Amino acid sequence: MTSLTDTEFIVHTIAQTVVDNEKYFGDLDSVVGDGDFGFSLARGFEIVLHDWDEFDRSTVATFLQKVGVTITSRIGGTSGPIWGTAFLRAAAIAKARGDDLGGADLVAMLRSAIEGIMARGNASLGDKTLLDALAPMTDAIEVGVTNGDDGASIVAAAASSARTAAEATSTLIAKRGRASYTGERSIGSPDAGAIAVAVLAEALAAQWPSKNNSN
Amino acid sequence: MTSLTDTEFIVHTIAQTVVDNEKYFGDLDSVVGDGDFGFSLARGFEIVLHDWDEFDRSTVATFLQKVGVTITSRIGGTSGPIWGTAFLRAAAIAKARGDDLGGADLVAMLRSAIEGIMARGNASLGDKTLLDALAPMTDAIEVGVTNGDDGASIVAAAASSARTAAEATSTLIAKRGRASYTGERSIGSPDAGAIAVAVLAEALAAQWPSKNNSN
Amino acid sequence: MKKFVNDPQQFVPEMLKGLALANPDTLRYVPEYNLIMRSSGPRDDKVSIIQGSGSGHEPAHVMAVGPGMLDAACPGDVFAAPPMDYVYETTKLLNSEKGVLLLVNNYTGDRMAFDMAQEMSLADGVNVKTLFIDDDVAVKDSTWTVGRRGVAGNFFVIKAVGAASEAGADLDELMRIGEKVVSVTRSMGLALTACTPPAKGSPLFELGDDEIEIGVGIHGEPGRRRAKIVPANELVDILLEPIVADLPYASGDRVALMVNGLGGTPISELYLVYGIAHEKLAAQGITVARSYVGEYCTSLDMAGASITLVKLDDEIEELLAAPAEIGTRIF
Amino acid sequence: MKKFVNDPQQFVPEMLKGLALANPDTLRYVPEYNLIMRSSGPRDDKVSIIQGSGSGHEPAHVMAVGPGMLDAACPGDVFAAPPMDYVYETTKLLNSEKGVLLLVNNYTGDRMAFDMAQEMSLADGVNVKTLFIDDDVAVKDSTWTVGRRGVAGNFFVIKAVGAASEAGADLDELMRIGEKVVSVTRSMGLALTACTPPAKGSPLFELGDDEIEIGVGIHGEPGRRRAKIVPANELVDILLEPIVADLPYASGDRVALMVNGLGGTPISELYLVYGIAHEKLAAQGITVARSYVGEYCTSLDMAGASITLVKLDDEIEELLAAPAEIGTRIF
Ligand SMILES: Nc1ncnc2c1ncn2[C@@H]1O[C@H](COP(=O)(O)OP(=O)(O)O)[C@@H](O)[C@H]1O
Ligand SMILES: Nc1ncnc2c1ncn2[C@@H]1O[C@H](COP(=O)(O)OP(=O)(O)O)[C@@H](O)[C@H]1O
Ligand SMILES: [Mg+2]
Ligand SMILES: [Mg+2]
Ligand SMILES: [Mg+2]
Ligand SMILES: [Mg+2]
Repeated sequence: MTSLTDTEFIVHTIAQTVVDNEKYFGDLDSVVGDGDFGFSLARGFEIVLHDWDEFDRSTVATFLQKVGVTITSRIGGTSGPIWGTAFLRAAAIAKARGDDLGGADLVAMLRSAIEGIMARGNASLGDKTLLDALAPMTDAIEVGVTNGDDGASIVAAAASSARTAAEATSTLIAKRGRASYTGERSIGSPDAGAIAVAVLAEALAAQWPSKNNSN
Repeated sequence: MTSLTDTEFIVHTIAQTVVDNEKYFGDLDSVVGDGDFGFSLARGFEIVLHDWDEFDRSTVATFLQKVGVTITSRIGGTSGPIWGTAFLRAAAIAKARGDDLGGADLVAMLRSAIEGIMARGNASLGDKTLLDALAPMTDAIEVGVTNGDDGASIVAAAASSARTAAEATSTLIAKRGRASYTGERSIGSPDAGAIAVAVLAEALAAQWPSKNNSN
Repeated sequence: MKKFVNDPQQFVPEMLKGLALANPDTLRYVPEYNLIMRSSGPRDDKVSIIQGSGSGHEPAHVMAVGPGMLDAACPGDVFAAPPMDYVYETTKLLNSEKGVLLLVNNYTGDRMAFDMAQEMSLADGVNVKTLFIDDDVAVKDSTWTVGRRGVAGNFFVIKAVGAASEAGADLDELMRIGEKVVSVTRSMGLALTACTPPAKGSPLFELGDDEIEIGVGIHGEPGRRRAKIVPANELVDILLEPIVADLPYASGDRVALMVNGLGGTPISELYLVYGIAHEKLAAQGITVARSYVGEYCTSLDMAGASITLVKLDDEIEELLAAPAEIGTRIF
Repeated sequence: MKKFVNDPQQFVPEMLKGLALANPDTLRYVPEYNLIMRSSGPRDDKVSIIQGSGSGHEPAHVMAVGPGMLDAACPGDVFAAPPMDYVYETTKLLNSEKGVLLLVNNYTGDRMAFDMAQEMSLADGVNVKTLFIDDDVAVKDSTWTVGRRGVAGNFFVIKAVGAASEAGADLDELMRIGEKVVSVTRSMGLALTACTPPAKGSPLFELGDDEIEIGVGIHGEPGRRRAKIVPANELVDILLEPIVADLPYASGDRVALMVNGLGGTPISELYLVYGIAHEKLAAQGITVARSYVGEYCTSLDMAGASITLVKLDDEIEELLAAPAEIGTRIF
């Protein structure tokens, strides 16, 4: 069990879950958006799965970078730059920290991804974007890491906090992205990106026990 | 009570009934046609009602002619020429027979209208057009006139025979008009024009008792 | 019904008024006869070309008036041939020393109105001829002796006789050209949805969520048969095969290919259909030399499309390529 | 879903292929980057003008490529901005000594893709500038700091910079002209029905039989508010009043008036709307000097329309009147 295997597990689970949820994610984006979120993500992560064996795995950093580049270059809409940036930022942290990555490094990678998304999308917490699930999830992971919890508990806590936070975006008014054009009508339904984060975290939590058999 | 008053009663009742049934006639024409039958007839007979007081009433013939010209010049679609021709043909017979018209003259006027429609529309009996109600109705009138029945019985018989014949067009395949393009799919619903004839005959029968108070 | 409409009875007049306001220098609207004509009026050195038909087919035919196309269009109400008087008055208004050509899609109502108007105009001394257009292969059976309908193929007739008349052709020559174009033009359409006439306010027929009508005309009347929706490749086969078989069009032919939208289908889908049809024809050795993609002859807001083929010879190709200008334009 | 479509994932590529097949002499389709460009390629004596955006807005923008308009269009999938790489590759392919102008409708996804591509192209030494278009007055509140959206008004920006670039204007001059046109252009749209993206297969929102969405953009997203359908006269007020008040347009102004169909509304209704809008403007002393009626920037098969006004000065009017030629055409 190495950091690379864990990274592969995480990325592969994310990719597969995105592909499996194409329709659901699209429906979420239809409520006050334009319905393409599922399609866009799926077209990119489908290529990640397709090219899976060819990604340079010299280090966790090169691996994440290749994934980030694939996403940035093949996903359109807002999601391409946003999700691509997240992976590229995580790769940069991994590169700086070497290949023996622990819980604290994961938190740093997520924090950097969040900052990257904020910069790229000119978005803040509370703007009703995926950040509103990603940040609380990262907080939960950080608490677990600080407490010395085991992996399974940490990922379970991450999933539950992502879910709670994602659902809570229902009460927010969208200030970024296409949903923001509907103004107050964006209140009452959760943000598609935030729910996607929760779904991905839950998939990771569910598959964590079997992760050593995966790929 | 003169032939002119009777003629006025008949034309006015037809005109008013057409206007009142615009939507119904249009719906009938929607089944295998293009839905404009009610609209077309109503736009023409509406003008007949509007210009009612101005029609030249020197003779029954001039009156029917003016009505026929109004219809021909203002109704579009197949119905303008068809219904206009019917009135013009009736006018021509009235002109030939003078102004003291009896039941036999009415039958002659209807026969001539039927021939006119057949010539104009290149249609035969059984082609699933208004002719398939108009001809049996005329037959019924002729029988009543020959028997010396009173006006009320004749018009009642006319209405009932028009209705029966119109409903029976359901079993026919349309060979003329727009409905014919649907081929066998025209079977199963009655012809819009034929039903219109029945509706008009029924209106005349219903209002016959009060005809001396009409206009 | 959800439409941009005020009083449904004023739908056609208000549309024509808008058309004239958008083309103040080139088009004139004559409300008395519901007609659109070139503001320059008839010319004695040119046969006047008039097309009439029911409304609801826009841009046909009121938006096909202009140099190289029609001199006037004389529309009736939605899906209703114009009243005979309007045709007669239009013919008189457009009278030219070289004569008047009436283009008529082959429908009972239209035939009757134009026949009567032609008779009356001839009696007035107008030199007028009528050309009937009947390109729709969906109407198969000649025992329905009303004959085939005229649909989107009329565009090519208008274009060809329009170009020839600008070049000075006389009335007989225009009849020859028009009849030739009609003889090599075939169309077929299908509907994904029914259309809603403004005065009716509801769809003319009901189609299930997965149903299509094959062989529809342009008046919202049902087609020859109903089927389940299939992928675009197969939809193109449904339209193209009967067309190609009918004339027939054969390997070595050069054709014009039109993919015509029926009113509610976006142009993205029409280009997709065009690409498929183009390649299917190429696979049969038929060369598409001219392409037409867009809305030419519609059925109000009906979603659906028709395909039209014209077999080209040098004369027709040259006439189709000649310049023309009409009310609907992009720039 | 009833559409002319095979595999929804191939919807955009198949449409682009059809477009190129219909315009073999003038357009080139480059499947690797999903782009449509003039087959003549970039010219060193002319700034290359590129517009990108999601697909589903046809004829915008892939069908706006041609002399006097765009040099290339770089569409993403339906309603999704193109991936950054595609924009970058398009920019490199269209590189000209005089530079490259990227026209971008102001949406988050589009901004990000074009910003990143511009950065990368600049690093490669391409002289590239980006102009953002944001003409939609429906997006009222500046506290949603994403700003206004770009909608059908982009046609006028393309037309103006397209004409100026053909005449030899340099990149700074084109930026000046483009920004000027943006500054005097305002739009607003409403939907009668929702649209159905091929990949989704069902309408993006549900509207009741008598409901309309006011202030929609061009991506099928809901608008600012829902209302009951009203007669066309009032629908025009709903669109025109916020537009006129926004710039504002005032008595004495000369304007271009566009009535743009959103994809499923027939041109008859658009001309009806045009007539009403023209007269309402005239009543306020605003002269419509140029008219545009038809589909310019759509939202797939959505029934609905938008109105755009451009305040004219001599320079803009001349650029709009200059000749141009594109893939979609009538003849
Ligand atoms: N400016 C932004 N910054 C960060 N995330 C954003 C931003 N705008 C939108 N998002 C996220 O992206 C999701 C929508 O993605 P997508 O459908 O691909 O975008 P669009 O169709 O609007 O271009 C939203 O649900 C939200 O979570
Ligand atoms: N050739 C014809 N001869 C006589 N009557 C006809 C003919 N064609 C149609 N009709 C009658 O006209 C009715 C339809 O009228 P209308 O809707 O005005 O015609 P369309 O819309 O087909 O032009 C039919 O129901 C039928 O009764
Ligand atoms: Mg989206
Ligand atoms: Mg009818
Ligand atoms: Mg009709
Ligand atoms: Mg999108």
